[in-house]
Amino acid sequence: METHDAKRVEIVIEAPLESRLTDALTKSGVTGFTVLPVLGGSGRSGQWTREGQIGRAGMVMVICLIKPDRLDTLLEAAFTVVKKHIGVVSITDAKVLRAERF
Amino acid sequence: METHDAKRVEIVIEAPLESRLTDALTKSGVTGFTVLPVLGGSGRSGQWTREGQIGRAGMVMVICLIKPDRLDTLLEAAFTVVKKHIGVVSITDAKVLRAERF
Amino acid sequence: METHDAKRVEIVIEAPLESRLTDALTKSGVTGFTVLPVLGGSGRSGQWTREGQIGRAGMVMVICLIKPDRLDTLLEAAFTVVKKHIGVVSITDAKVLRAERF
Amino acid sequence: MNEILSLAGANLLSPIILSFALGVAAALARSDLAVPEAVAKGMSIYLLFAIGFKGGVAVSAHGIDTTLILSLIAGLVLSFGLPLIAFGLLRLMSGLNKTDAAAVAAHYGSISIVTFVAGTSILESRMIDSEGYLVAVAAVMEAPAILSALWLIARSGGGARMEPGLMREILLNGSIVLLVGAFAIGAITGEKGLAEISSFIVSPFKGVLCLFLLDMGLIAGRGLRSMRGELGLGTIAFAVVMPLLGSIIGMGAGMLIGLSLGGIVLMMILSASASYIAVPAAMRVALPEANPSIYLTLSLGVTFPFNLTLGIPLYLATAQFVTGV
Amino acid sequence: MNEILSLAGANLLSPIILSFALGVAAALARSDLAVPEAVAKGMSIYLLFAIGFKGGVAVSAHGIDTTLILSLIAGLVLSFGLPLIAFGLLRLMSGLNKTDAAAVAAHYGSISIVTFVAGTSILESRMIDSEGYLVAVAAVMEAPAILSALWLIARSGGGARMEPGLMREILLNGSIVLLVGAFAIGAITGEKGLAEISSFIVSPFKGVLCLFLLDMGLIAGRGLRSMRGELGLGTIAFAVVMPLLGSIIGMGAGMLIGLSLGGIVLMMILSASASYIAVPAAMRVALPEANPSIYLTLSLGVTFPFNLTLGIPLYLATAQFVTGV
Amino acid sequence: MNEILSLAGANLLSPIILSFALGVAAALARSDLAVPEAVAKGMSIYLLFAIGFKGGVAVSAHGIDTTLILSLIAGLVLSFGLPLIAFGLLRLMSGLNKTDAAAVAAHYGSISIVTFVAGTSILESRMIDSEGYLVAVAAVMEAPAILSALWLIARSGGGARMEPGLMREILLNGSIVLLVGAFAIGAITGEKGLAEISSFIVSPFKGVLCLFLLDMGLIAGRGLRSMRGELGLGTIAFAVVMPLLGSIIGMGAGMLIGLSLGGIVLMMILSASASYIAVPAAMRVALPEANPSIYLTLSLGVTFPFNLTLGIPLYLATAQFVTGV
Ligand SMILES: Nc1ncnc2c1ncn2[C@@H]1O[C@H](COP(=O)(O)O)[C@@H](O)[C@H]1O
Ligand SMILES: Nc1ncnc2c1ncn2[C@@H]1O[C@H](COP(=O)(O)O)[C@@H](O)[C@H]1O
Ligand SMILES: Nc1ncnc2c1ncn2[C@@H]1O[C@H](COP(=O)(O)O)[C@@H](O)[C@H]1O
Ligand code: NA
Ligand code: NA
Ligand code: NA
Repeated sequence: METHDAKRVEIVIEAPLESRLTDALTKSGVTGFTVLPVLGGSGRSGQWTREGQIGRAGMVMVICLIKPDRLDTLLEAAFTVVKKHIGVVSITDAKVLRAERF
Repeated sequence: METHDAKRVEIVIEAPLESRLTDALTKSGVTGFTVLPVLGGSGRSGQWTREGQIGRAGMVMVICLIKPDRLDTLLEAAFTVVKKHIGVVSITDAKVLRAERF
Repeated sequence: METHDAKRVEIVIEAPLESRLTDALTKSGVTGFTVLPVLGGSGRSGQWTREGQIGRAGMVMVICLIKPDRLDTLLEAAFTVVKKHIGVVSITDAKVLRAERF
Repeated sequence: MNEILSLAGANLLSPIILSFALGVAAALARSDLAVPEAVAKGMSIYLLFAIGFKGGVAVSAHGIDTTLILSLIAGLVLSFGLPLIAFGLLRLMSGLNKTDAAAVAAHYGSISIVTFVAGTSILESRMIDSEGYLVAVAAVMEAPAILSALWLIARSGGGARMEPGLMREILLNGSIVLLVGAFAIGAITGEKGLAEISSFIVSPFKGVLCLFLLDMGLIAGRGLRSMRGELGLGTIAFAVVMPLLGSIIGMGAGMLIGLSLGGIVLMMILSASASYIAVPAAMRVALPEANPSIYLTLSLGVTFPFNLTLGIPLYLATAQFVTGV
Repeated sequence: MNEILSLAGANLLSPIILSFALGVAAALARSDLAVPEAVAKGMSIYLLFAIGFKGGVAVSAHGIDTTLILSLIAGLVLSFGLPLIAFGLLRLMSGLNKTDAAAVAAHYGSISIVTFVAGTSILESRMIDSEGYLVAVAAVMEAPAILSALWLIARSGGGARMEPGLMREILLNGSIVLLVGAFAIGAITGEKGLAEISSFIVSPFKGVLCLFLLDMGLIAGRGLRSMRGELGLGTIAFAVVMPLLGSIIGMGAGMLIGLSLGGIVLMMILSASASYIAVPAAMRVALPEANPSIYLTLSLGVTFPFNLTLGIPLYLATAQFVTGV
Repeated sequence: MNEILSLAGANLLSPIILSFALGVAAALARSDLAVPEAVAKGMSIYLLFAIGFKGGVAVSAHGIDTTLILSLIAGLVLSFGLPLIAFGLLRLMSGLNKTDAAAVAAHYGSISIVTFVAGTSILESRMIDSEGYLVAVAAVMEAPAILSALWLIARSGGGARMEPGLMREILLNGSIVLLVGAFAIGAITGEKGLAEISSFIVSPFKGVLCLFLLDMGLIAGRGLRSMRGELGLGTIAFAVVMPLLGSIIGMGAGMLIGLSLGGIVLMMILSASASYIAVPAAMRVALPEANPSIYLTLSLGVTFPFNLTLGIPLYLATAQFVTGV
């Protein structure tokens, strides 16, 4: 089947920041994203697990498929939110079906 | 360690379609897949979150690692299910350990 | 924005093994990882879903971003844990922001 | 008239309705108040089990008679028939295309078990008895409407897909199985079984219903917020007119069969209410071209709150007036 | 004999067993009925807390005596010893290899707390008293069987791994800690503590047990469906013979110690029941080569339903017959 | 003095506190005992709904008076003011930088509703009445402390970000909305509403609180384990000194307003307790540079257990001594 080049951006970020990140992504022209729950993790700020949380805390993973030429705008938008916060950003090359969607 | 070429196919699809998709994948010769829960997302059909759902609604992410030469059969099988529905499909190049499994 | 080469290692493993895997990863010099819940899946050992589980069973997905030169150490560490167990390991090329973190 | 108003007033100021209103208000104000999905599902399992069980116990006490059989048949006929009426009404009142109209119609032939439960608890607080087996009628009415809608589409040359397995999925969906299963358990174990578990399924029932309706309010409110202004006035009006029409047809059926006052009111509520669980899931499989936000907004955002607040007291008052009880 | 049948009949028609049956039926019919994992875990926390607490209160009322100490020791011996018997029986009856046989054996030395709870509630409904501290015996019996199984493997040159940390994990697994902890809280706060929270842990208990068993039925049914025909007849027969054998050994132990009729029956149930939470998790770590679907199917799909429906009434009848009470 | 000790002793040996202790012990021993997040959130929704509702019913029974208004104002003043005192104290006692100190200070101006609930249930078990509207005061005290902390940072040239939307998020956070909403529902439906749902929100309340505190203990214990030795002694001492200081200020406020003995104690508890839900979430948005493990450890790992075990009985004894009741 015909596939098209795309970038897959994966952002792990604190849950209280989620809507700020997705708002920034949407403003930067992203046409869609998917949010996955995160059970736990470890990083410079220590280890944590979902079960040790109360309230709104914890982290989520936001995945965003975009046309390659939009990558820089997206990263800049994401970075303004992620910068001061706990979290990581990674980018992989991907292919997508139905390019008109992205 | 020795690694082998593979394709990683990631499909976001509505939960009521999950078993239809995995049945189609299995029929197309896929040897395994992993299903992740999805918290929310946004796309052409609007934004949604898990918490705003009742019943069986919502989406899931199906991840499938396969030998590169099987990609086309898989995509065709997946596409017949995904075609008319809400959802996205992406493919990345990957390496796997223990090639005999895929 | 400036991005840096990295490897994204994704390991699907049985939940009772999770802490053994992350301990092994940490010992092998990994600076961070993220754990995602898994709803279900299928493989050589059959199909299963989260809802059919009681107790601590089920699987999780551990994602690890690392500098490319650390890949082999990580895979060896992971493999000693995964070897005898149900589960899969895949590796993709990725880019990350803020290389100093990995 | 005065009595209707005081009835509606008393209903509007009950903890159940106020909890729903709190949910709607919180969602509209964009509070992050949320009931975890697993907890909401747990509460719905509890409610279905309790209402089914109690219905079964009632039947075990009063026995089976022809009215029971007639009620089940009436339920089937209503669930098959109401979508046809809804479809016609939609084509008249709204600008929806055939696919969307058929999908919406399916929801109005099916039922909302929470509306039914709310109705039961309002009847109870007014000490109006009703036939226990109407729970079984509710179960029977869940699915047939889906078939009617698919037939409507097929007839007009549309591409509804009656896929293999879909029929089984619809008939064996979790809420039908739980409702019917709990009904059977109640019928088998009777009063003795009820005594064993009544401090679980009877005493806390209304309180759980409050929290469940809080969540329903949150969901309905979120739906309304995201749909603001996207639906035409005619379409929204349908979501109020159709329950009124449905309730009258339901009343006719209930009187024909010879149900008690409470039974007639519950039959009206079943006919007037619209599905938001079983039918939407089936539509995503069978009619994916239909826009889910249309039918969810109408069923959950308009008809459900309407029935809960004004509809039920109105149906009760109408039934009291017509039957003269 | 007649009495056994009527006892079994009454048991089979209780809401608890029927809820389990409903779950099995729904799963076999491939309904999508499902209890969210979090809710199931929440209910199991509730049940463990309640049963532990009530056991502790009973001990605080009756005091500690030598029988308590003897019961704990008996529990240890049974949990260590039963796997050896189970292993021998499996090698005789089934074609399982040593690894799988040892893994299965571990499950039958350990216990199923839900079977124990169901037994307690059947005793209660027949007004048969039992020693409260048997809850502590249940806790004591959870883990030792795992060590026996690992020893069996090690002896036969197999590669069981007694990994660092595993011992701590087994002994401090959540259900043991909660059961023992709640037992201690109950023993400390006594009747006064119970009075404070009895409308939470006593009144709704049986109802929660119904919903929990509904979920257990769903899980057992799904397991059975996916395993259809994969296990040999001898292996399946083991899952019925072993509980019978275990119950007789448990009865001997109970009589030797001098337990009451109720206590003897609970000791039989503990010996007859098989683990499906603590042991499977430990086996995945220590004996990953063993096939999990074998031990889960036997323990959850065969032995658990057998004990729940026929086993418990049979054990009670046997104990009544033998002790002549 | 003797009485304080016996009071503290009775408190320490209640099921509620022992459940908390069990959680802490299990976490410190690294047991895998865990309450699913969804269940914990479900319980917190239940507790907030119940406590709010009961407060509202109390107000509907006793009517609104000036003391109510004064109490709300006092709550506002305390929530705005306490962070300033906490900040000063921290700069004196601990080596924390300004950002961390301000973040911690915000937590101590805000409140812990679970501590409040535990206080209420201790008062109840001693049959000491209190003003129902103090629930509303609790709600009012949740947010202002955040603003004070941000002002402290802004004044010292720090980079706190009063982002668009943050204010709305803070004021409409789920627990405030649920508490105030349930309070309103209780006030509207009054004793009649309470009667309808009291077997849900009154009878099982204490039992649910036990399980909730078990989970809080697990969380606090896990936090303590991972923080071992990372905080200075001065910082830890602050987490005990500040509640004592806060309670005295709260006592002054309560006496000034003319609250009853129970009311004064609850005012002390509100002032002495520290937030661990609303404020941490707000801090992650507004003050991401502050280290979350510092404020969570202090609030949840030190102050919360201190108040729960020793604080509340001490505040009660002090209030009884000072007011001479
Ligand atoms: N190298 C990594 N690979 C995958 N996830 C990571 C990595 N480093 C950090 N994370 C995730 O990002 C969260 C915050 O990381 P940090 O900001 O380093 O504390 C962690 O809890 C992990 O979930
Ligand atoms: N560009 C994208 N990147 C990641 N996920 C997407 C993207 N577009 C859509 N999705 C996911 O697919 C779902 C349905 O998309 P759509 O069919 O465009 O409404 C969304 O709710 C997202 O979860
Ligand atoms: N080809 C695959 N692609 C994605 N996930 C897989 C694949 N094979 C196995 N898995 C995952 O790994 C788990 C165990 O696989 P296995 O060891 O083959 O039974 C499955 O339940 C899936 O979640
Ligand atoms: Na209807
Ligand atoms: Na056993
Ligand atoms: Na405070």
